Amino acid sequence: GKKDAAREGASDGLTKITVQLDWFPEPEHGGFYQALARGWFREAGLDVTLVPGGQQGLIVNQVIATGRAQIGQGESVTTLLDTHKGFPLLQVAAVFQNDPSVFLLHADNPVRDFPDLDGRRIMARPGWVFLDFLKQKYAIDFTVIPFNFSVSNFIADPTFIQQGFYIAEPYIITQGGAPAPRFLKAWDAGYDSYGVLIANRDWAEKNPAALRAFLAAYIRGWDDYLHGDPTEAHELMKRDNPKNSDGFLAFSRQMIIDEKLVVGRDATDSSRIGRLDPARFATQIKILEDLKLTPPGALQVEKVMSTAFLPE
Amino acid sequence: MPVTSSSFAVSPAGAATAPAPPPPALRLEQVSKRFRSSDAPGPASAPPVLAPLDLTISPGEFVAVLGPSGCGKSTLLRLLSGLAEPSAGTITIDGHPPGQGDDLAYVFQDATLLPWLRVDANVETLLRLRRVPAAERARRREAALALVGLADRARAYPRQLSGGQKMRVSLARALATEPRVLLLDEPFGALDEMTRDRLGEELLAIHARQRWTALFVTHSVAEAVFLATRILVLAPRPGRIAHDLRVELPYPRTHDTRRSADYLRLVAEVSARLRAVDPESGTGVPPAASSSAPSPAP
Amino acid sequence: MPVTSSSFAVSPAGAATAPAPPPPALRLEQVSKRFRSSDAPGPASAPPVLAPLDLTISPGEFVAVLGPSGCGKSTLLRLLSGLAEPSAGTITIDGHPPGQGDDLAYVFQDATLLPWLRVDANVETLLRLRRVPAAERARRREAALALVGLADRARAYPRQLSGGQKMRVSLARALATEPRVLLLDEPFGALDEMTRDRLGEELLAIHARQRWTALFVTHSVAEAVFLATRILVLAPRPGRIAHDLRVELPYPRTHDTRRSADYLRLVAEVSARLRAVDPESGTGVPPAASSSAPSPAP
Amino acid sequence: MNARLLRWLLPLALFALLLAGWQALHHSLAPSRRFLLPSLSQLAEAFRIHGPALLVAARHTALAALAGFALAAAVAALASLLLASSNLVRATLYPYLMGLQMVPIIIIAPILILWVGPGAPSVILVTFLITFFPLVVNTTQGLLSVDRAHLDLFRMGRAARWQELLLLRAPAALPYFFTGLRIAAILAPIGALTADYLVGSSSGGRLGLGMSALLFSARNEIPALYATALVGCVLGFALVAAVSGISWLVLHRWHDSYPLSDK
Amino acid sequence: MNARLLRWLLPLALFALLLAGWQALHHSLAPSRRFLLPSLSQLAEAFRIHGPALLVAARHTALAALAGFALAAAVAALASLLLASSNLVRATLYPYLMGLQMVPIIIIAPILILWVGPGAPSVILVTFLITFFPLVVNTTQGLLSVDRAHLDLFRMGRAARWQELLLLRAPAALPYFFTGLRIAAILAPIGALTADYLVGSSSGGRLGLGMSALLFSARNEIPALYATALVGCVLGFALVAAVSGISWLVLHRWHDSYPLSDK
Ligand SMILES: Nc1ncnc2c1ncn2[C@@H]1O[C@H](COP(=O)(O)OP(=O)(O)OP(=O)(O)O)[C@@H](O)[C@H]1O
Ligand SMILES: Nc1ncnc2c1ncn2[C@@H]1O[C@H](COP(=O)(O)OP(=O)(O)OP(=O)(O)O)[C@@H](O)[C@H]1O
Ligand SMILES: [Mg+2]
Ligand SMILES: [Mg+2]
Repeated sequence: GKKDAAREGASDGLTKITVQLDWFPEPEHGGFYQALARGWFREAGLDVTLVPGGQQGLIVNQVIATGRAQIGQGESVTTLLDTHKGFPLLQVAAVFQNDPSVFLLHADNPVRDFPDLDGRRIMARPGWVFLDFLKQKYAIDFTVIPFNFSVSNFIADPTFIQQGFYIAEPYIITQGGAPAPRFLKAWDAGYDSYGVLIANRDWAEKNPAALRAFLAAYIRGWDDYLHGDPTEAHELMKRDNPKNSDGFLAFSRQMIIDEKLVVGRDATDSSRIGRLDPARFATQIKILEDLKLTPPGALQVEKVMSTAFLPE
Repeated sequence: MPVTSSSFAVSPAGAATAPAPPPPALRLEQVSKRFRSSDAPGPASAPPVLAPLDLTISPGEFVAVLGPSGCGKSTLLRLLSGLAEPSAGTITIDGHPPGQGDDLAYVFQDATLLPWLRVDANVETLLRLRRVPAAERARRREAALALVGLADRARAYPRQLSGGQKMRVSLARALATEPRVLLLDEPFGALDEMTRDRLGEELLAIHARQRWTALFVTHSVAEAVFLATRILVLAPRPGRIAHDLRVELPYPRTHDTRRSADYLRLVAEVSARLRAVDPESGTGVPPAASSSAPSPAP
Repeated sequence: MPVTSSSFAVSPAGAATAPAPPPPALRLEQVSKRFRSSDAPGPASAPPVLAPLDLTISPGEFVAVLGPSGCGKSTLLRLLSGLAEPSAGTITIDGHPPGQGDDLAYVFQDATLLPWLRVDANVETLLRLRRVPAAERARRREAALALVGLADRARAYPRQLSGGQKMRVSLARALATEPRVLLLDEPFGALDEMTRDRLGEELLAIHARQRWTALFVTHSVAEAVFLATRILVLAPRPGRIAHDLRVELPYPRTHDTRRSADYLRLVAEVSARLRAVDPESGTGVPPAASSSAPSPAP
Repeated sequence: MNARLLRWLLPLALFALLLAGWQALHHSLAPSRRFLLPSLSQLAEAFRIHGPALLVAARHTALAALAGFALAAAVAALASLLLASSNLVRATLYPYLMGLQMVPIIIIAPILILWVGPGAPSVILVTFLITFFPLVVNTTQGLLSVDRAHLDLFRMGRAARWQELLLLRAPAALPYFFTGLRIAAILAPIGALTADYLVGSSSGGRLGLGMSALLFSARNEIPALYATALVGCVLGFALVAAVSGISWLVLHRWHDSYPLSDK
Repeated sequence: MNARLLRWLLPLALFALLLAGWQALHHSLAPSRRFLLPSLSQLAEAFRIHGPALLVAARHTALAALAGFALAAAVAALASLLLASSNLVRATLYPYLMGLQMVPIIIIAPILILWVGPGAPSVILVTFLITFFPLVVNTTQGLLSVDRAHLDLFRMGRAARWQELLLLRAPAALPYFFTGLRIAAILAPIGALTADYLVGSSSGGRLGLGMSALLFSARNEIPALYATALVGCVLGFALVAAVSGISWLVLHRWHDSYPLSDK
């Protein structure tokens, strides 16, 4: 309505920021959309464009590194690897205190725990560090087939195991007529990865105020999305992704709330939204070093992430 | 109009000649042909190429066909072979409609050799189609190649042959099938006179043995008279039989026949008739007009 | 061996005829040709097609070439046109090597019309290549089509033409270029006698005006004698000039020339010589052997 | 039965048979797998629900397909002429053209996005890359397969190289060119769909067919996914029909693949 | 300069020029974008490090490519003969063959994985699907483009339909078939790579080129990604060279695209 018109109207004097999402708009992007819907970016002097993912979602870090976007959403361990490759990336805020990528299994699948995966076939994104981590940690091996963004095989095949976002896929699976799946959650294996916001390091260094303002509005947006009325944000998500149904949006948001992904699984209030813990980054760097994916000492916590842009 | 029954040499051709003639080898009744004009998509608007014509040819007849260029000789042969269908009228060959159950070979005006086959395989093509056994095929191939004088080119590809050699291969291909009806469209057109004469004599010898019915298009009146038992002279626009003449020269016809007075007289007479069928044929403009044709280069 | 200088008609051909002759239009010196055998990949192992031959033709000469099928006539023309290169020897045309700076037209043994062009456009093809302006092109096209009697088929596609019509289009295409050297490979081979004679006379008329140098391959001795100022009789295996004869019949040659005693005598004599060049040519086997050739169908 | 009638009946009969087979296959599947092969009524339902959105998506993709196809046809024609113009040029350039075809689109998709940006330009480029090669190979082969006798005619006429190329080789290669065009016409819409899947942009909610497919697939809306693929097929058939029509116009008068009616 | 020499020098010169241009382009990029176009030394390094693994991957993909290619060639030859055998058959079946080509591989990947299983079988099938169509279109066109005069010869000889097909149309279509084969040869390795990317399997840790590419892409090892694509190209070139050689053997004696040496 009126707010919409205001947002579309003048952009003069506002700092333009392009955000690359990691997938088509969904509740995992609730913080952005709530802030956008409420006009909080604008209030902060920012003109924010959200670019939906799709295939580009796979290359968020490249998009940021080449300056097509200033900020993007991604996963922290992968981003560490990319930083090691020389990309000017800086992890500046948490989206999810735990990356919600899990393995989906049918309820009656005999695989109960990670060691049981030995010799199985898993559909997952080749290159996902977690796969290497599992093989090393449990001394197991399994076959990987490429992830194709679909749960059709899972629904059709009771033995199927695949990667998925457990805040989204279960809904699609049950809608498809299959019983609700079980999860093997990455963090239960000790793979302590964040869902993060990544900024172009050069841009962040030149625009600390804009970034700070952005993060403040974003965190406020998340808080409001989780605890307030998500209707307007959902309307925007539906506009940018017509396949979003009300049922799906409600389910996914509820999962995020119930699993305390944004606020933190052991948190009692919203104060940790967006917070990053350097110690956890040290653990993640150790994982990469143990897997010999980065040489020891090549990555330093203070160079790959910063809490300096988060609100006090 | 269609047939100028003409008393010539000994007798005019026609059904009246022999008592109770054998069933005809070829029979055309009121056959006409017009091509659809390629520009007008509608029904045929071009003038007819062949006027309704009637023709009966008895088994074993050797019929020469003479006529100016473009008068419809090849079209007539195509109709008989079943490759084209008449616009009207009916054709029977050996009692069958063309293309069904008849045993016929057709030497086209062009050699139409298959470029991917060597000469020997080209000669065998039609035999293969008839599933003649390999040994018999080889025998006939050798004989036919020897006949046309190309035994030494058997392993060449068509594109390595001279124009006359190609036509001879084409002739060999047809003769090797030993058909009951043989259609020949200027088979000797690209050959020197000596080869022509030799092949003509060979052809008569084979005809004497095999007694196929032949329709032989040629532009050489001498050849027509020498080879044929009967000569059709076609007139153009539309194609029609202007003269239907019987040649009653004695057999066997040999080199000496060509020197006989009868032969020479016949040649002269057929020539005269041929020249008379279409005074404006051949070139479309009278000499006076055409002398202003291509002018000296500027 | 290559040239049998022969006294014939009035004088034998050769350099001695005229005092200080004009620079030759065509000159071959020790030219020979052999084709690489397609089976043996190595150097040429096939026998030569043309033996080393020498030949000088003055501007404006009308030279007829006679010889048995496969003796190398077309090969000779291809060499002169620059489409093939001699294996040895040198060729000059109008003082240039073949294919460079010469103004030449070649009527191939096959019509080789472009199937996607209508008759009129086919006739213009060579003119287009020479960038003749459109108006002039149209004029020459009309004249040439009229000359060969195909003005009414100008809008047809080649596949709608009869064999003789195609050859006439091909001839028209070459004549329209009004060249200085004209190579003709049996241009009248597919035509009836009357059209042939008419076109021959036309050709002479144009020659009288345009005075190109012509090399005219034909299988008709009568045509050669009627048209040519000089006749080359080729002998085969390898191709060589067996006779080089000058025809001294008076000009203009008309229909009456064909009845003159001189003409008839010359035709008979050239025929005899032609038949003598290669007694075993034409058919490869003697009649006795070939009579056991294609045998009756089983 | 009349041959004319048969020519209409047989394809229709086969079509009906296939539909029946499809339906039977659907029902023969275990219920948990039936969704993989939606029934015809589910398909119809998908068209009913998503029809308007698919139409919009189809328009996007069709435009990109047409643009890529036209670009490929034009560039391929020029490139083939260049390649056929001399053995030297061909030996020098052909490998790179092949190399262009051998670029795995899937691998360069991210690079394209980064250089060209997601959306129409990238989609057109990928469609171009997919359709270009069959065109070049066919057309070049056509330009080189010219009748030897015709070549002799032009050599005798002292044709300049460009005249030989434009007045002889080019028309002679038309049947080959149209064969290439027919392949390209089929590849173009499906190529554009794939391209849209890989490098499309969904900004503003304006999806092409590929992005729609990706979303339907991710949301397991299998009937809608099939519907999307079918729409792509329809675009392909339409383009092929157009190419066949033009081919007929250009060739039927003289080329042997369109027989002279002689009967 | 000698033409023979030039024929070798020019392609080499162009190659050198392209490499230099590549290198220059690399350095002209903003440092943050250089990764998009790795320098030659980075490429060499990638080959050094990943060479052995790439060789193993290439073997996998090459085998799948060859299998898919051979299958496509065989099926296409038969299908084309069938299509050319009658207008009725063609009118009835051709649309489905086109439809087959228009199946977006990306969309049917899940179904392939379920029904055919991931890994080699699916990869071969996808390669088949990708290479099949240019072969069918070309070969069918060749079978239909037979010289009218030759057809008359066979009709005159009362050839059975199968004789016309096998003894006349089939040899006459060889040049078209080889054109199709050349296209298919180029598409096959890259198709196999793409297929491996979509429906491959890392069974036993033995990755094909596509899965390798996925891995490198996910790990952002761009030089290794380029190296993978290059290996795919090399496979393509090898297959094309093989096809060209066979084409020469079969056609050079009689087809006008291989001129008779007359000079
Ligand atoms: N490309 C070639 N390779 C091998 N042999 C060839 C080739 N071209 C022609 N010949 C052979 O060379 C000889 C001469 O051929 P040419 O075409 O010159 O004969 P011609 O005198 O024109 O005969 P015709 O009167 O039959 O046209 C023939 O025996 C022919 O088979
Ligand atoms: N398909 C066609 N469409 C239109 N006209 C045709 C077609 N085929 C032949 N014609 C015309 O029909 C006439 C007769 O052709 P035909 O080939 O029978 O002549 P012909 O007597 O064999 O001549 P030639 O001695 O020159 O071979 C010619 O005028 C020709 O142009
Ligand atoms: Mg004819
Ligand atoms: Mg010749």
